Amino acid sequence: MAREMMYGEAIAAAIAEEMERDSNVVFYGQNLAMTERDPFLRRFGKKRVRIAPISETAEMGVAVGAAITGLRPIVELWMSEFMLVAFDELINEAPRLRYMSGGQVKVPLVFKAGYGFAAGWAGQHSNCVYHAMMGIPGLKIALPSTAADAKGLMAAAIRDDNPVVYLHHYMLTLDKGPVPEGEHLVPFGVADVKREGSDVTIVATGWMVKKSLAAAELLAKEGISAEVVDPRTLTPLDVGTILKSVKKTGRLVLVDQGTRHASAAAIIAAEIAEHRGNALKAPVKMVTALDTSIPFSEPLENYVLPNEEKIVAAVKSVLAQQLAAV
Amino acid sequence: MAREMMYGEAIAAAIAEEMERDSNVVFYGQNLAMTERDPFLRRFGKKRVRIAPISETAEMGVAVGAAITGLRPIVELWMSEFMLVAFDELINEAPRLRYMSGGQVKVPLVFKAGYGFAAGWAGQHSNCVYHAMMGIPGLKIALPSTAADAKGLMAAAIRDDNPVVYLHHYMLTLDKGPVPEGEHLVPFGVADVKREGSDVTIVATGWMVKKSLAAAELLAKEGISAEVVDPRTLTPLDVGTILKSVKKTGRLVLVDQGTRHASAAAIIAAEIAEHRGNALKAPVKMVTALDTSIPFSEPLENYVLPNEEKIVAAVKSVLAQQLAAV
Amino acid sequence: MAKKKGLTADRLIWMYTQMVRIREFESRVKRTFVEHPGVIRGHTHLGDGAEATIVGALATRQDDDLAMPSYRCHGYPLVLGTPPRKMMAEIYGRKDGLCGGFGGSMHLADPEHHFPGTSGIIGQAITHATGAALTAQVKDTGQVIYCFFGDGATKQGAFFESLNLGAVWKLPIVYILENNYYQAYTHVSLEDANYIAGDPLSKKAQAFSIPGVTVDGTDPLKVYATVQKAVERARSEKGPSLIEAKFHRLSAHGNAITVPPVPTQFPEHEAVEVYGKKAEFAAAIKNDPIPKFRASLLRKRILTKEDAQRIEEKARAEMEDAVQFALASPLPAEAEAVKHVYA
Amino acid sequence: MAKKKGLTADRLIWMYTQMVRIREFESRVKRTFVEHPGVIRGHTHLGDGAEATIVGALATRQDDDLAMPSYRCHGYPLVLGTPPRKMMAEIYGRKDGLCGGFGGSMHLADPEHHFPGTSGIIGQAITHATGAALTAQVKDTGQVIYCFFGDGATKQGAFFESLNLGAVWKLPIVYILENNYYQAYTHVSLEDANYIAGDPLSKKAQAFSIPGVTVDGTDPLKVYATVQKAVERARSEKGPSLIEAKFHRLSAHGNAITVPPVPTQFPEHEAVEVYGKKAEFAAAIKNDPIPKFRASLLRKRILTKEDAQRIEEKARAEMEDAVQFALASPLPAEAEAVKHVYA
Ligand SMILES: Cc1ncc(C[n+]2csc(CCOP(=O)(O)OP(=O)(O)O)c2C)c(N)n1
Ligand SMILES: Cc1ncc(C[n+]2csc(CCOP(=O)(O)OP(=O)(O)O)c2C)c(N)n1
Ligand SMILES: [Mg+2]
Ligand SMILES: [Mg+2]
Repeated sequence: MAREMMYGEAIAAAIAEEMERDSNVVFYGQNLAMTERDPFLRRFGKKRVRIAPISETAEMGVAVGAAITGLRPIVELWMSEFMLVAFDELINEAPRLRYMSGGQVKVPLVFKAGYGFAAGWAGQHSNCVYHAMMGIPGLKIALPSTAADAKGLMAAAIRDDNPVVYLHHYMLTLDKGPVPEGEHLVPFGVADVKREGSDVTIVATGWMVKKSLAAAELLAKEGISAEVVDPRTLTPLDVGTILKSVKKTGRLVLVDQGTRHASAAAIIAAEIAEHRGNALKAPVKMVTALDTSIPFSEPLENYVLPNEEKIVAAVKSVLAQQLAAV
Repeated sequence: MAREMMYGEAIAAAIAEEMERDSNVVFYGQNLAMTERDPFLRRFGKKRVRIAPISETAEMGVAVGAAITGLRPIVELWMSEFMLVAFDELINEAPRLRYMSGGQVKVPLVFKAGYGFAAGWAGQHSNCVYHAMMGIPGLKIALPSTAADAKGLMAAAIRDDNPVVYLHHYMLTLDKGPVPEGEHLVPFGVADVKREGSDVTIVATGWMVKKSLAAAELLAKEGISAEVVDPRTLTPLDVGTILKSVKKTGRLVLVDQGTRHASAAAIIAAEIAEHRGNALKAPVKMVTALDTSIPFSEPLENYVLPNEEKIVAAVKSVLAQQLAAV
Repeated sequence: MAKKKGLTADRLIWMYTQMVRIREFESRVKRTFVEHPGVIRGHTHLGDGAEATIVGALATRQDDDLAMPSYRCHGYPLVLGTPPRKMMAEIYGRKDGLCGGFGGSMHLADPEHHFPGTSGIIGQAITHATGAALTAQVKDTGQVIYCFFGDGATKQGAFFESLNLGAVWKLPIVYILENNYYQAYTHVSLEDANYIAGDPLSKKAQAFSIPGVTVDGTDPLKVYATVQKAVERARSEKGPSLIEAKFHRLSAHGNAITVPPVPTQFPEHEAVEVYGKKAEFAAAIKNDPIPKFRASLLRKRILTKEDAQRIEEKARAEMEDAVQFALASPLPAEAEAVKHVYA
Repeated sequence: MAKKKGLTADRLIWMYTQMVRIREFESRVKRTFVEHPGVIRGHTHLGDGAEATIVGALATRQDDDLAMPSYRCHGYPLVLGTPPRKMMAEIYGRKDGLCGGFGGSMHLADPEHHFPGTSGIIGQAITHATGAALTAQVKDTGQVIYCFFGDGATKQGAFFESLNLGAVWKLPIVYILENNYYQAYTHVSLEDANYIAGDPLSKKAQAFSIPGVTVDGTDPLKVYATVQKAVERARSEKGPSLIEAKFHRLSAHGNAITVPPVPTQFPEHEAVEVYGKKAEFAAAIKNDPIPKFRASLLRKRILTKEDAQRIEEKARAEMEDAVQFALASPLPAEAEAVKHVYA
């Protein structure tokens, strides 16, 4: 049974359901559960649902300490960039404690944050920082692009025995989609083909999936069949599904809201280069943000971010290329 | 005129020479200039050379504030991972303030830190974090691999009007090499071909350059001619020089002390994939650390890190491959 | 409210004028959300209610002293001499904006007018201000840095690290904690251990053995006198002080956070909107620093009613002009976006 | 030095025994650098000098209470019951080490013995301990967390953020600041604003309106009494306290940092090596907590000379066994390295 739900609602639903299921799950963060009217507070009580001071280092570190001693904390961090003031906890504590202890402890926690708020939030509130979390052994990263994935990845994140960074895209908050009721788990490390196609593979995450699907629509009108693959988790990364698609289409366009060198796109491009690089019909093409911080003013912001037109142009350019002469 | 110098000495020499040249350069950090006997303190006085409390957020943030108001701070941060507790300053302050001000301020500073100390420092002190700094518009990253580059890149970093992360490799500290006396600047964004060759291109930075050169020696004995390219700065990245080499050799092995998805190797692989992907004679090959934190015990540590043998094996594997059938 | 030493009638009138200008500017920013919906994007934070603290503090400035606040940054540059036209144009994202449309409301910067820039990440601007004080000390410029931040920011490690470093290095800086009782939607009683214990937030100064004083932030003369002492201390190389100025902001934290195309707008103040405490907010309105200061100046015959009216009208005209200028200014050309990345 | 309520003669002897065991363990670690050069890699930090603080504090523990210190972590698990064999094997990087050779000296972990693990990044372990206290509170276990950290760590934002959060949430934790006057090579007078002003570091507690007490960290009974009060407060849901225990460490910060193949070794204590203050270090040696406690127990006839000798010999034998065990333990098989990344 599925129900139409907003992406944002779907996340809350998953948290509520998991808190219902497992009393070890606690939920805290800044500016939440301020009053007794808060629905989470009413339902789960003030031990398990808490407002935290603006202290990301303590908030995230407390989660690590709580996790190794038996809780399963979810920390609401709001904007993913706020984690940078406490990045050590994300990169050098949560994912390493288990390994350094020789497997004696586990660190089940979720750092939840929004990202990519491309609506005039300017240079410090709308960049993408997930690239910096990739390749950190011990850490997992989820980036849902639909309401259903939002729910299923959050539930899976909470049940995971490892630290998970759960990054939801602000621009998708109000987007509706069918969401399975009750238990719905999206396994980590399983990419989803959001649209099938045969001429070119487009890989994208988060808001860029929406843009890529829109681009695929436009391309379809011109008779170009694009397959859109959403990895859904960046760690673990389902290279297999992408490879399978690329074997079929022979062409790959990677779309990423981050800048070129701070993108998941580049990491995925590298994987494909190593696994199949010289067997492609055309070199891969990355559609990323331009190499700037995010500017405040709307035309500037639009200019630097990837969009449907840029994706369409990239697809056409890889289709135009023949296998280059060696 | 060049003089034999240790890599570590060469860095100190550059700092001293630049402090002599420009009275706006200040130098501070933890555990330095503790007593009046400190040579920097004696030479430049206690206004310009300071000991700082263990407060990376303040240390790095103070540098940003000092830079926008007219100083050129060099902050000694010791181990690059210590910057993670203050990563916001590196990612979201120093490189963004100029852009957000519409070009009104500049942020000339150097965050100096060592990295990659593969000598039993275990899970939190020997990982590589430069990947997280790549693709941050406004920031520059230097990773010297020789004593001469160590001096020239530090001098260039201090003179640069932008924030620079200067990462020296701990394992190279005592390595000697000829270093030009007096003014010696290594321009940013200019890769250096450390060894010429024709069969395969190896790209590496820092300690991995040394390992790659050693591997190239071994390969030469077997009649394989490897070219070793050191980008020297990751931002700006000299894709041109790497491309030129790859056009010549047709094969690319990327060596990186970081893990696969947290490496400069992957970013460079992506660039090559986009610029020349399907024209290679074999897919690129990455030689990186295994996907673990750095373990303490010596055999474990050795096992996860790249070394000469792994590089040799990778080169042979790309040489063995023929152009894959499409 | 005695006339403070060193404050001439002219200076008091100047202070009143600045307070009125800030209020008028902020009210025009706020009205923009209604009068010109969609013109202001992102997140915008207003300084109404803070006027007495801003002006009382900055009235102690000497020529080259710098002001370095947080993202709630509109009030200060108005006092420092930044043209409101450029500020409004920046907040509207226009080409003629102070930062060419690159920064917006949270990131005003005007180094020419002693306003080097701001950060939107809580607490980090405190480190930057401390760094500016290092420059002043190293270059021996005699400057003092005025570092403003909120009650919420005192929960960030950056705050503590900065104050310790500032104290150890005896930097010429005054730390001004604007305790407006809220960090975004959270009342200070929910996150500050000092407050919960019934202690002033200025007690945090004890952690650094520096002076910590709490002052009524709705009274510009009390703020002036308190900051003055701290500035003297800073300028005479004795190091920083922490001043807690208490006041209510009079608008909500910022415009409501929404996803386009849902239009942004200003909700009611959190005291009412979140906590349902109408009486608290009514008391804050009653304690509005501007009518209070006006009444006192009138009472002391420093200001006549006509003067006051003229000042207010002038401010209205000035800010109307700023709005019109900003509306008329074109949006920046999109390809400009790749500029200013590197120096 | 009065006999404290609740401390039986047996318990006092137990305390002395633990202090001696720690000292003997650390001296064997240190001797390894000379006796078996190359066996210990990386950076190793010793707790000699801290014994009275460690044991005095942990003597107040109830069964399930946790100890969570920094990277200077050898002393605590010895008191909690961790076998020294496994600890030494870990420090030597062996297969039979406490963490299978994955962690080393800085990252001992023994959750089974109430020692959940440590962090080598200054200040972060304070946040982790605070999180463990959250677990205790949420699960209502009645546990108290003993959080140990250095004077240097109190300069990290993590320290301040944790204490505020701990105070606001009234967490069952005791923050024990080991002021050994040095952070690595830097004397506290060069980096701490309280110290420079002549104030105790426990004054930092004022920033959170929690009790802040300074105690002689070379006297286990004074430490015991002080920590006891704080533990009672924590256990009765009144929240955290900050206790500053003052003592000198008796070895250098850690082994000298060198690049292989240059062998690692222990330099002299910084007081001498860096600052040339021989008298300071001589005084520290004179104030060594172990002979002091021994003399007092002998004086009070709680301990006989023979008891004392037996305790010391037993500790020597125990740690000799640990060294031999560790030396005999094989290195881990290299391919093990890919284990334990994910649960
Ligand atoms: C590190 C970080 N965490 C969270 C936020 C989100 N945030 C923006 S403003 C704000 C409240 C700040 O309150 P306060 O310091 O009291 O200043 P005020 O807004 O009251 O002037 C918060 C939490 C942020 N910008 N940075
Ligand atoms: C964030 C961070 N900065 C710097 C270091 C390097 N470091 C390791 S130990 C140490 C000194 C700590 O001193 P203190 O807290 O007093 O503890 P003690 O060693 O005296 O027990 C420093 C600076 C680190 N590990 N982490
Ligand atoms: Mg506030
Ligand atoms: Mg210490």
